[in-house]
Amino acid sequence: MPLVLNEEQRMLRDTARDFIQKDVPVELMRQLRDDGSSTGYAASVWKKMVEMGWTAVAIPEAYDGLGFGYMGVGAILEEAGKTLANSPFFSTVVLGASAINSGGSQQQKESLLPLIAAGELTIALAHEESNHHDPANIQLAAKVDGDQLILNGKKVFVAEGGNADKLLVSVRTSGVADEQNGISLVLIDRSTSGITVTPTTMIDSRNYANIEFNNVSVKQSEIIGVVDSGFAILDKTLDYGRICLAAEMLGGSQSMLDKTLGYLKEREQFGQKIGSFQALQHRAAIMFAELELTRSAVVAALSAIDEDSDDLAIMASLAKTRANETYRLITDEAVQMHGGIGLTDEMDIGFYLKRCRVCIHSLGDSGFHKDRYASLNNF
Amino acid sequence: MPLVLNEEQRMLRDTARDFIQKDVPVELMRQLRDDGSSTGYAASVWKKMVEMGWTAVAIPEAYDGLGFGYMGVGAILEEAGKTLANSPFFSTVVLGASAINSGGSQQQKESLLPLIAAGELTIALAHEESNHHDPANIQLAAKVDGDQLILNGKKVFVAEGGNADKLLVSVRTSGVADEQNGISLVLIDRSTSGITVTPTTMIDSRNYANIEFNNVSVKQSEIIGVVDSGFAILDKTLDYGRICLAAEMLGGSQSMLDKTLGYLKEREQFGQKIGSFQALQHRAAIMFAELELTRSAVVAALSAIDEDSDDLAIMASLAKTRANETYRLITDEAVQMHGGIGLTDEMDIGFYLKRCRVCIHSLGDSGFHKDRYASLNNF
Amino acid sequence: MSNLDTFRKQTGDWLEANCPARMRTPSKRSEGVYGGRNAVFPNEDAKIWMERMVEKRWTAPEWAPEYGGAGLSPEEAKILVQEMDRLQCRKPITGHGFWMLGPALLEYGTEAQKLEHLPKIARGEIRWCQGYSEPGSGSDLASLRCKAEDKGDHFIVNGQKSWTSDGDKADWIFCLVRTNSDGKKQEGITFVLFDMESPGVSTRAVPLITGDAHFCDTFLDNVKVPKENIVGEIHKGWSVAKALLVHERKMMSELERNMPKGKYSVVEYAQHYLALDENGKVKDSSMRNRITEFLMENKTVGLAQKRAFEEGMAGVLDMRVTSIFKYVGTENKKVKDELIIDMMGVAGAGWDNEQFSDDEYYRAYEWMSGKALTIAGGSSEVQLNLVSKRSLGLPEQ
Amino acid sequence: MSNLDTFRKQTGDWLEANCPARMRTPSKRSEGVYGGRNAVFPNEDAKIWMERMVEKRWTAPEWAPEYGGAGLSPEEAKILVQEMDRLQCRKPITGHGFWMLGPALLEYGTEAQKLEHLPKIARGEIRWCQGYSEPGSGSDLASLRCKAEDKGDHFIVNGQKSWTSDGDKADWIFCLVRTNSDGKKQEGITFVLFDMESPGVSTRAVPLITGDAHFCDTFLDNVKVPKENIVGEIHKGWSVAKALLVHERKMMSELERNMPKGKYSVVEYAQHYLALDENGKVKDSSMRNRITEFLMENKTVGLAQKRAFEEGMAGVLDMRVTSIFKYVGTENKKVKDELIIDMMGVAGAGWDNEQFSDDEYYRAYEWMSGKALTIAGGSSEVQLNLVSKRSLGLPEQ
Repeated sequence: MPLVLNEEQRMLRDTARDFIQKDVPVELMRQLRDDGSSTGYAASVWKKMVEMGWTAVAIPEAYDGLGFGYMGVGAILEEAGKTLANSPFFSTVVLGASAINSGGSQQQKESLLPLIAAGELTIALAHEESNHHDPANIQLAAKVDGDQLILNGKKVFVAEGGNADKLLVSVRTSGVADEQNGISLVLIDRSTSGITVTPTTMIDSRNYANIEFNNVSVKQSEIIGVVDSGFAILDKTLDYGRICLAAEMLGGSQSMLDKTLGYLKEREQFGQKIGSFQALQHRAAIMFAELELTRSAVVAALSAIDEDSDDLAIMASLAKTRANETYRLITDEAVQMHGGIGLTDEMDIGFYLKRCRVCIHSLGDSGFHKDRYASLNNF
Repeated sequence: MPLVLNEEQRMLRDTARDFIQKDVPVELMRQLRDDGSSTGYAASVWKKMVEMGWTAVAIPEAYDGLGFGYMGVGAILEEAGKTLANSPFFSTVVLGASAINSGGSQQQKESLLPLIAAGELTIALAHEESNHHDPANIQLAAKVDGDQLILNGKKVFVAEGGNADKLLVSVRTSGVADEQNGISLVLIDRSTSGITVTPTTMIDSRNYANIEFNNVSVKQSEIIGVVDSGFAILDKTLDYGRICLAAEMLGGSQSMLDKTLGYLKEREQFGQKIGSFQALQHRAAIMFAELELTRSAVVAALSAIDEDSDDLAIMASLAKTRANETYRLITDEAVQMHGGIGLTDEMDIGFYLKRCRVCIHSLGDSGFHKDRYASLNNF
Repeated sequence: MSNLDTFRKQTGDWLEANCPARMRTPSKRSEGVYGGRNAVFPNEDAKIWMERMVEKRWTAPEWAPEYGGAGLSPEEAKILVQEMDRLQCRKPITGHGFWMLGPALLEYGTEAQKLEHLPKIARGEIRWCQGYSEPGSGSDLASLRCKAEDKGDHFIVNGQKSWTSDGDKADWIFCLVRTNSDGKKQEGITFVLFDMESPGVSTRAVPLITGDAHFCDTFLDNVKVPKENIVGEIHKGWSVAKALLVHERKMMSELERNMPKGKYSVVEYAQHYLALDENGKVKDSSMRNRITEFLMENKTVGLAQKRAFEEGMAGVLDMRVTSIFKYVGTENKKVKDELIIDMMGVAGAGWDNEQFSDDEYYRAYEWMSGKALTIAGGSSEVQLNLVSKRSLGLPEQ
Repeated sequence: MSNLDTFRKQTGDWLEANCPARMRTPSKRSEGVYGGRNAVFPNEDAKIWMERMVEKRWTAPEWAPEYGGAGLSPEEAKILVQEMDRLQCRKPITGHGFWMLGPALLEYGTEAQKLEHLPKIARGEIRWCQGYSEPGSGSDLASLRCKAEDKGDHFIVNGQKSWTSDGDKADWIFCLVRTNSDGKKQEGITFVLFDMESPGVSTRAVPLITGDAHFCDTFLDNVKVPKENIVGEIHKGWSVAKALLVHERKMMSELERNMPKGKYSVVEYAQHYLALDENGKVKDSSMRNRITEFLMENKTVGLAQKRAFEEGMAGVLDMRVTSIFKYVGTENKKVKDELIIDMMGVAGAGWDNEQFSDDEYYRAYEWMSGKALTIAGGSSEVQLNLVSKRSLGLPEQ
């Protein structure tokens, strides 16, 4: 399990850093918010990301991808996290393409993955049905009707749910809520009749939606994987998402630590730089330690994806828990150490504070992942 | 629920402080340890405590007591905690006399409480049967045989088990382990045939014992309370114990904080008093805050005993949890801030560190009490 | 029946008879009453309630009658609070005049100042704001530079104040200005009062991360302040400022009681938002642990305040204990806010009054605004410095 | 098969053939092997095992052959460690010579010093101790006062050293002495070596809270030290001392791997000592949460060390990362020790080899002795100072 980037991945990271710092600064996020952007990202930025080949990074070469693996995806997302750069990259590449690549038929892979690689198809995962991440808690009913499935029910907190071309929906084809058996994954055009998308505003100003399915008809051939046995693919896809989201959170944490260290070196009170006060020095050192530890967990988890490790679930829960708590710690400390000015909207800190909390609740909070980690370790 | 001592209780506390600081310093504890004392306390000290009337403090005036209540008992134990002063006071007065007073018959109270008040009877509570405090986990079997009970089984971690005149034993008269119904309390002479007492050395160098009961015969008239229905008295007695032990732990915490503050003001490194380093200052301030918060919880809990409050159980779990964590924090910080010298046997800090951990496991650790607090609050 | 028992009975009866039913429901965020020249009331009942309490002189119950109060003893005042809590009566009016300037004037003001200003506060006629912080002077408040030039019978003040809460709505300001730049920075500060309508005063609202803009930057451009508006002595305003900060800290440490309540208690939030097992226990081990630790801390902080009050009444209070309250009270409130939004999950990170409930929206708001509690009124770091140096006697570096 | 794979295979085969069965069981506390003139072995197998490894030159595998080592590359040395871990082989010998003085001599020693001292360490002939701290110089090590008077070709040393581990059993000491009292305190320190049998050296064992007395106060009374025993330059021993501290910190941050293991893994302790529900989950919510948090932290610390190693090999290591290891490694070990005795309940607070098991007794001992980890070798406070100032560039006060 390599814990360093290879040459290709390093180049990818450096390019991503240059592009994002220059073309997708945090000011863009502010502007999108102030303009009340309905997508939460700039189409021109997404276009350039596609041109740079990011949509192809994790897709196998056989399907027109670059095959750089998830260490590369993580490197991009970490850079994106630094400026809160938003795009359909995460939902389309990490959740959508991964699910298709893990569970799709040969025909689905051949028809869909090249489209994603080319930036011609975006996907959103419509999965949650309650306020708390709960993978097997699926009630959205899918009844067989000839070669069709008829969907009734609703999904909440669908990231990119108002933007994506297609929705990857977890549905219940048999059994009852909380059973892993009986869950299937199905890919549907967002514009299909019977689908009602209601945008929801979250504190991070990105695009989320609640989605209702009212007698929505979809061909059985659009099922990804085997009917009733979608949970394994789903959980693997979620693990990919948890790990890559942790990489984004790592970037945000890094950015807030850097900003705070800068302020500690510059701001004076009591006739001294506040960074010379030992109590703040120790807290800064602890933040740095937490960040480097979390970085190690995230890198190892990304590597676990690329190595197809048996420890994927454990590593995902580790990385997400650490990212949750580190991002929380560092955004809280950033506010506290900046003092009142950190709470004004003109500083960027509030954006990270808010993004952090949305990330925490995306794909499992620390309580969820600690419980899962304990159960996976048999205690 | 008064949270201040009244005049009588303040006088009692001041007398206790003077006596303990002068006649029962921590050096006495060291000497008892080095001498390999089998009792863990000095008989002469205990004699003086009796002479000062401490054994009578919490016993009602009707039974030759002083009726000062548990605020008074707590004040004595807090002072004792400051120098790790040990005696049969806690086990006899807080556990033994309380149980008799709460659950005993008129005849039992009349015959036993005056003896305790006069210092002529000591009692140990033989209750635990495993490594973790677990009130209803009683397997020690008591079978009816005419007007006798026949006891078989064993008890562990009996404080003062090798010293006390009588043992107050929780036994199972019906039902199975973990059921609250079917538990009875019975008072037995320690010298009764069939009782084997094996001393156990704990890190705090006090007197504990594992005790085996092998066909031990005791009259049914020695049952405290009603047969099979002893749990309520037991749990109330345990709550009294938890709260009063918390008072002792508060004293130990206070002593370690004071010692550490003294060292911070005296020790120099890097050309300055180490107490001038802000990181240590903030940690010292936090210790002080924790201690004062815990003091408030302990005083309120002692008051809850005296007021016979419905909140007794909640207050006991609150006080014991806080005392556990505050004593742990302050002993750990005392070691860390003293540096290497704090780990030498010639300093007293190790004694408090060790006593703290034994206290933590006596009558419920924080996990036990947090769980209980949550359950009592219905979540 | 003791006098206090009688007082309690009469107080309860009066409140039941006089507090409108709508004023006995939890107050929403936008429904605070602050009085002033341009007083705004959320509804007619709020106005009636304030007026009745003003007439009863219970808006500032402990102040002497000549200052607009009812001259209640501390025990009586506490009973009034308890009865208002019991009957869920809203505060009829609140603001900086009541819990900051008022107590400072009582201690440091001249008789004329007290007679002039206190009754107007008690009656809700004048709303006050605070001019303390400046852009370069936050935690290090004493380094403030807002300059007051001595012109004989008045000062001419120039400079900028920040964090003037509701500076654009207040009528008067109590303000720290520098009257001497030589010597120790604490020794050239003067505490003055002036009307916000004075020529040369302007304000700019500063948007916060909550979306609110109730703090202002206040610009002072040749503002004339008569010397009779000095509180305490010239150059010695730092003592007044510190005394006032003590009141602010006390208020902040008791915020939990004074703030509008959420829809549920913490336990009810847990029961409503979290998965429970068949015995009604919260399934998520770490969340159950967090809730328990918060509840224990919260209960203990309340007991500590109660103990300090009782010890104070009994004359045995060690004042060092009170030095921790601002720190522990505000940190505890932050823990609570974070805990609640975490229990709410996605709903706690929503910012949408349509897709989420009023209460969910309110809790997200409360979480954000609560981040200020450990910064304003002397940050947690400043509090820990004070505890360690003043209460514990640890040496200066 | 790559060269490294071949090496792994051969190493495993050799270890299986040569490591006595008893040396493939977990080492108990009293069973460490330290060599020296008066070497003590817990049993005959331990002696055989050390001798075989000495002959194989794998006691100091990375040292060059002329210094008693086998000249293994870092990758090979790591494979050796991994294979020894896999086969549960005990360390054949350990001590201050191996992980402190050895590396320092390799960096700062003269060729003659290396040839003189390293082979004796590698062969277990000479056991070393450390003379750093003094009663007034703990965290502030550079303030040391142990005085070395220049007598031409030798020094005469007078003073006292504290925390000399096994000073009463060691053969030689590496020692910091003050050769100049003028100027900056760091600039007059010299790093010297001398024989503990030199006239004027005496030791007094200091009992600790564990009951052990393996640290000594060492008294130096006119001890003669030849100048050829200076390591590095005169007055410039502080550089050597710091380099050596880095090795000590590295060792301490990896203690978890090098220490004798308890009877169980943390999860096994939980399963053995705690009440479980019908699904095998630990019932106590807060304890389950604590165990999880420890395991996550422990796993992450291991991953961070692994990452640093790999980044080092790839030439992309940011050295600032390594500055956190002593702090996080030792704090993590303390959390583990406390967690385990808490899981054991009463048995974790026992001090009785009869009523409690060997392992229970050992864990209580380990908990006590572990309190030293965050003090010795640069306390956690010193580590945080270093991280904040050197790695993060925060300003001096």
